[in-house]
Amino acid sequence: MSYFAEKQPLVADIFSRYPDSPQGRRSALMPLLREVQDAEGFVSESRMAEIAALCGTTATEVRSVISFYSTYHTLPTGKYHLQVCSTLMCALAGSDELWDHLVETLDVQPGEVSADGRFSVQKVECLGSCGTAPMMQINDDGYYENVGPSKCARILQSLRQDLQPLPDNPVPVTVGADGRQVLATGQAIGSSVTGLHRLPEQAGGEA
Amino acid sequence: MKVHVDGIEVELPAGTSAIDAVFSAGGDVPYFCAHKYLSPLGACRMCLVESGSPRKNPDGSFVMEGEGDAATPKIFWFPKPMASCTMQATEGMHIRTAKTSEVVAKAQAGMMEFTLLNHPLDCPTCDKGGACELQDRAFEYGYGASRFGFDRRHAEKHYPLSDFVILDQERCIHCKRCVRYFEEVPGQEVLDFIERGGHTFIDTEEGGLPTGFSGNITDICPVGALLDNVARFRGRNWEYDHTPTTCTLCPVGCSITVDARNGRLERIVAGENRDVNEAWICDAGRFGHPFASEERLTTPLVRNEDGALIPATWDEAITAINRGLLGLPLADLGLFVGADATLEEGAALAALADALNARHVDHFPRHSVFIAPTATLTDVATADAVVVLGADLGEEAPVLELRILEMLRGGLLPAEFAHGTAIADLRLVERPARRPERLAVIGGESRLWGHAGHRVSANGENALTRLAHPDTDDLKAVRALLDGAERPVLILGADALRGASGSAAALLADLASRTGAKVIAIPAGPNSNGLAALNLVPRTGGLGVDRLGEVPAAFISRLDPGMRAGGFTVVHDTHLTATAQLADVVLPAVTNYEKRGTVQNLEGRLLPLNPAAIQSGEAADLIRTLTALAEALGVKAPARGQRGAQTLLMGSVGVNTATVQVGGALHTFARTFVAPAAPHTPKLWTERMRSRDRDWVERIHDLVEGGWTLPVAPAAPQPGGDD
Amino acid sequence: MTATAPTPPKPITSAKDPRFAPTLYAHVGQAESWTLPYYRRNGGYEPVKRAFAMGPDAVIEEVKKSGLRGRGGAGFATGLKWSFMPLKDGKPHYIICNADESEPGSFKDRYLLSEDPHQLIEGMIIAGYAMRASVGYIYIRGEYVHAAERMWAAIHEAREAGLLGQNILGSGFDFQLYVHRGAGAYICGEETALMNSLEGLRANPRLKPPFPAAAGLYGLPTTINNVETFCAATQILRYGADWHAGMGTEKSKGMKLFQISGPVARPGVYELPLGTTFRELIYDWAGGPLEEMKAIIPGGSSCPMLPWTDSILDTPMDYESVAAAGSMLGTGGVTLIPKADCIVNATWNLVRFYGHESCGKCTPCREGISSWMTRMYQKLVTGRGQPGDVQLILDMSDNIGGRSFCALADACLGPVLSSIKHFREEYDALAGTQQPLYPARKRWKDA
Amino acid sequence: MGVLEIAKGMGVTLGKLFQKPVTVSYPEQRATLQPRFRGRHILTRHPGTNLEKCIGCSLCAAACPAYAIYVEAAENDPAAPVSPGERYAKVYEINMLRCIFCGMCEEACPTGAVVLGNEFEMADYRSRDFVYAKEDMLVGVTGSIPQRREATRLGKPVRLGFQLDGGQPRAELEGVKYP
Repeated sequence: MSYFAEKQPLVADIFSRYPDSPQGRRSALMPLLREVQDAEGFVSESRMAEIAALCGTTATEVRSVISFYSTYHTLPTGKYHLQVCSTLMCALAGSDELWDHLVETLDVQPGEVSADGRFSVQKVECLGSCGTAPMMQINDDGYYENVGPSKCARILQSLRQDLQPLPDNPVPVTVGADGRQVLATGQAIGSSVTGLHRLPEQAGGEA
Repeated sequence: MKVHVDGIEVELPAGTSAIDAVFSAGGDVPYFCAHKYLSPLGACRMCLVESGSPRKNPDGSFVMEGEGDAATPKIFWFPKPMASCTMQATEGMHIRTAKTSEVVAKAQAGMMEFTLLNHPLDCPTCDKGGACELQDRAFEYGYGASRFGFDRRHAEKHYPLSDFVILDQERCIHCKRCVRYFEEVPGQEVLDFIERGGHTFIDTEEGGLPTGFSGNITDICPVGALLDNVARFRGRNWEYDHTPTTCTLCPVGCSITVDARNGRLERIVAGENRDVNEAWICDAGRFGHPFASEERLTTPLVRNEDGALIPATWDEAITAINRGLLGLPLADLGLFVGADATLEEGAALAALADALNARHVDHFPRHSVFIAPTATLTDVATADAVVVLGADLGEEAPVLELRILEMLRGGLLPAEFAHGTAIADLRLVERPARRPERLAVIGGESRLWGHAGHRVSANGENALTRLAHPDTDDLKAVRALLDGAERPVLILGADALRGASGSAAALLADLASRTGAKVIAIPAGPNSNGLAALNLVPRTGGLGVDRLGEVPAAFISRLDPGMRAGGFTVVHDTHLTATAQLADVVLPAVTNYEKRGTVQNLEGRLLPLNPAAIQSGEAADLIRTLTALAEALGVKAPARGQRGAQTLLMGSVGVNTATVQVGGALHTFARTFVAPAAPHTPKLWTERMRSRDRDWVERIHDLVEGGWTLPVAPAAPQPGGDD
Repeated sequence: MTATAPTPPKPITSAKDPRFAPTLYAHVGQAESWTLPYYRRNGGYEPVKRAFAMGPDAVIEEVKKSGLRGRGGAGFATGLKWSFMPLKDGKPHYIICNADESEPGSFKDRYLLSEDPHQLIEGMIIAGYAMRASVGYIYIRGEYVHAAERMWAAIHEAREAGLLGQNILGSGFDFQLYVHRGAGAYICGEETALMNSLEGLRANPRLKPPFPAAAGLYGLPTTINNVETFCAATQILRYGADWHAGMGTEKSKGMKLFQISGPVARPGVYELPLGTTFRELIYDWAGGPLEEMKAIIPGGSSCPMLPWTDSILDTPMDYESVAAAGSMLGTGGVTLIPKADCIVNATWNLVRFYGHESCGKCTPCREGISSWMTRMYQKLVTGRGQPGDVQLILDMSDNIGGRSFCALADACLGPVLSSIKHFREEYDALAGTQQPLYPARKRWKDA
Repeated sequence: MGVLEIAKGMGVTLGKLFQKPVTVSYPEQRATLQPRFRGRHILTRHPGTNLEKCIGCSLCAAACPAYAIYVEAAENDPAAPVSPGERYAKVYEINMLRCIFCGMCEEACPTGAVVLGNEFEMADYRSRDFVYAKEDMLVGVTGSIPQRREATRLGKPVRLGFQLDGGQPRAELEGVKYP
């Protein structure tokens, strides 16, 4: 069964982003893989062959690319694929303990899917959320940050009831509504964007 | 361009890589990932050298060092060692190798330590042992000991990539030569790295490597990761007798080295010949040799009163022939020879035919008309348009296909230096841009079909006529390609030449002169080009091989038409073929691996054959067999051996084959012929070429699939091991 | 001699300077900041009009004059890089935004992408216009799903509004922009690896030369810049090169997004002029450390760590001063390592990261880091160290450093060599007594 | 020379007359060999698995200065392996006429498979009988080809004409027991 047969507009859209040449066709490889993985959770061998044909290459090349990148899966994952960042900033905030906690309470090892088919876990490298560590990503849906023990318990409880909490992307707001950056004391300091266009003249005036 | 290597000044052409500069200066650096005919990569980091160049002031003068007349341009050294295979040498550059630089010596030793970290110490069981680049370089440049106190990486140790190639993933040092080879040379993306970092290994998802040119990766693998499965464990490298010779399975005439041990042909590896096969040979040429050591005829056989063929001596065979041909007019004896016979053998046969006044003379396979080649293989590789007419190159001349593919990626022939072909030609790049629009294939589907920008389905026999007078848009486009090109080459295959007559030759000559195209008409047999120069076609009133049954009696050498002559039949062959089983007397022959002689390839290059040490009992080549035949017939043999045959050849066609060197030399014979030929379909692989029992691969596969693991010796406890 | 030359204004080197205002980050965190109407309300797409009015060559000159240096880590002069493009060769050119923010300790681009996507789009239109590129790609790391979605939405908005596509704003300039999502490979931050990835290949770095400006994506001239660099270009076109050059130090001009992570009161992203001291960032903006510190990583994990001393804290954060202190400014991702944590363990974490992210192309990185260095650290931190191990790591580093194909191996050596240099006693303890000076402790707690 | 000296000399002679003789009446009696004696080769096996140590690498043949050794390797049948790993010696022959018992093969062997043992009685009639194959040298085989031929003919166990000083073969001769 072909995945892309009925998705010609999507395929055409993806190809339209790249030059109309053999090299350009090859560029569609990663977006197509992403489509399959988003839909099916992993990329099976038959999908590899299908994508290879679309991109004008071979299944060997597709597998080579899949295996190079760490977010593609060739094995089915659980309904909720929990990815815990384990790099230094998260580790300093206790991500190892978070990981151990997950593996223990969910009773699942990396590469496995829990008995109820709901959970799989993966240790991943820095996800760029160092200011809000520790964190984890659930599927490709979004980041769950500052995951302390109680937040972790809340998330797991919701997931067990198949109610996925909304991902939180808390922006560490350091700029006030007036466009001024705020000191730790809460004091807004410096100029504001609104007054900025006068800056060069001001500077000249002071001289 | 002047470059200084360890204080030695060498003059080099611009664009030379630093590694070639070092070798030109007689120096040495170790390297694994670089390969003469592949793009430089810079991955193994073994070829590190220190380098520095003079710099210019803004006014264009050099920044100088020293005072007055003693001043020399100041050399600005790179702060770190550079990989010489990916660095271009520049005017005035100074290079220091391990010979003069401590830094480089340490860098190379350290890199060798890294390379060996996960390389298993199974040299004693490794077929590459003794001819292994890693072994040699580790000995020359390594520390001699490893400080790596952990277990090595464990991976699949005998993973068949195909029937012919077996992979040991533990031994792989990730030089990427094999991956680049497939991508760059035959243009197949069938092998690639899987995973990344320390887990990287090579594998294919195509259900095995395609047969065609896969065996070359066993030659270029610098370690024992990719090995020839046909030669698996047949001998160690120092035990083989190496014989450089020429492959005569097809008319390309690739350089090969035949490795024999204890009288058996165990392995064939590619030889380098820049003009013919560069460094590549086809799988048939490499793996299709088991027949040479299996089920050979070692004595003559004579049919007894009971109708059975029984072993006999040569004297008994001569007697039997003499008795069998008693009363036959000598001119009625048919003399037929396979088209892989050498020029010397052909000359001896032609001379005997002359002496007997024989009419029924022929060689097989051949085309009806002989068209002399005007293009060389280098012309093909450097052409700007190639049109292939009615050829299935995979069966007719596989390496010609590689040279056409070389044309498609720009026809960049690596430069040649005193130390040989450039080790790293910086013009070669990974994933080169290909120019499929320069290739037209007219005929049926073949492997080359997929690479061609112009494809025209055409029935071979009238393809040439249709190309000369294009009747469709497709053909007109091909014709336009041919007309517009500066260096076009036209290649004709068996399908286009089948039944071709003199008028076809004239048409071709006309087309070639109009378009300025050079021509290669692929000969039907490996030495058809050479034998065509000799008078080995049916003479007045004579019959060809196809009418063998009507010939009163015949001597048939290394041909298997599957029938006997009308009367007494003598067969001279290496194996008890279907024809031999019908014969009255069978004489044992040697294979071309055991011959000394000369053949001429499809571009007209004379190439030497050298005899490998293969046991074949009392088998004899055609020249010596013909002396026996002459004795049986009561005539004087025209040549009694190689030297005599060379003299005959000198007399008949004026070429001295005694002086032909390993690389070969182009030669054009004046003579040509038009004579109806027996039908022939080119087929490279024959059944007996694969005759070796191949069950083992399947068996291993089943066992591995079944979760079986090799029993291993208990490992000695290692201090400091962590896993 | 009577007329005195006007004293040039003192450059801004602290965000506390009343003349300084955040611009790159001024809208991050505001409601609906990622929408086109919001962006337009706040002066959006005015700079691009100014650029069109100036002409492409003048844009490059303006960027050159501003003194902007690449914000991706290397700090190469942006205007100079743009002028490397063969501007009049008539071939298609590409510009690529490197949004593969994977360096541990950096997290500025994620917010720029998701909260202020139009600022980046505008910067790329300006850059594309200056470099005669007709297509731009934003290579966003695969994990930034949210950011990629916002980015796509913004691109569609811009297309609808005629800000992308044919004849943008009547200038005659055609430009298309696409998002290309990565899939989890740190090495894609290396520009040639990124181009391979964009071409659907394994992200192995390519041989240089040829450099991307000569033969980059699909073999055509290409320029790759960081998200922040493009955004800064927008601001330069808005406020002028002089404004930008008036901030920072003599050689490091302009503002920069600094990120701070680790146990501080307010970790996050702060936009500060280059030349601001570590002390100001850590104490005045981030609220100071929550516990005693021992090391500071000044610019993302590959930058050598520095000891927590007064002189380091008073070092201005600009490319030259940090280099003089023995490290690199990198992406400005400042990470603090507490005194109570084992530095060897922390370094092991980073070494493991680099080992995991090694592409496997060249020997020193694949074998030296992925295989050997990682296991040496594992051996040390699991209490199986032996005397001589530290010396071995140093010698191994010597054989790796400067020998690898790309900079990833050297990046790994940053934390390794600096931690050994500054905290040798912790290594010696593990190698000698096999006991860490600072044992593991419980760190996971509610915020 | 006085009588005393003659008497002294005769005393020694007489004294020896009543001592145990030094001469060993070999072959009726067994000769005692020193531990460092090097005689016929033994092909040892791994204790436990009983797999042959020889992996057919031919390094002994390469090292042999007398060109006495011939090895032909083959792939192990994985289901019934002869040696650990992939490769074993299908043919392993030593020409004892050429062998100079220098022990280079033993030094070259990476697995300790070929070890020089203590047997030295190999005198025979036909030169082809001096080519010892695997079945003549594998550990457990006692005696030389003529000795075993003789023993078979007589229906008696092989009799070796030597014994070891200390009784035990060297440690490298894993599993070798001399009667």
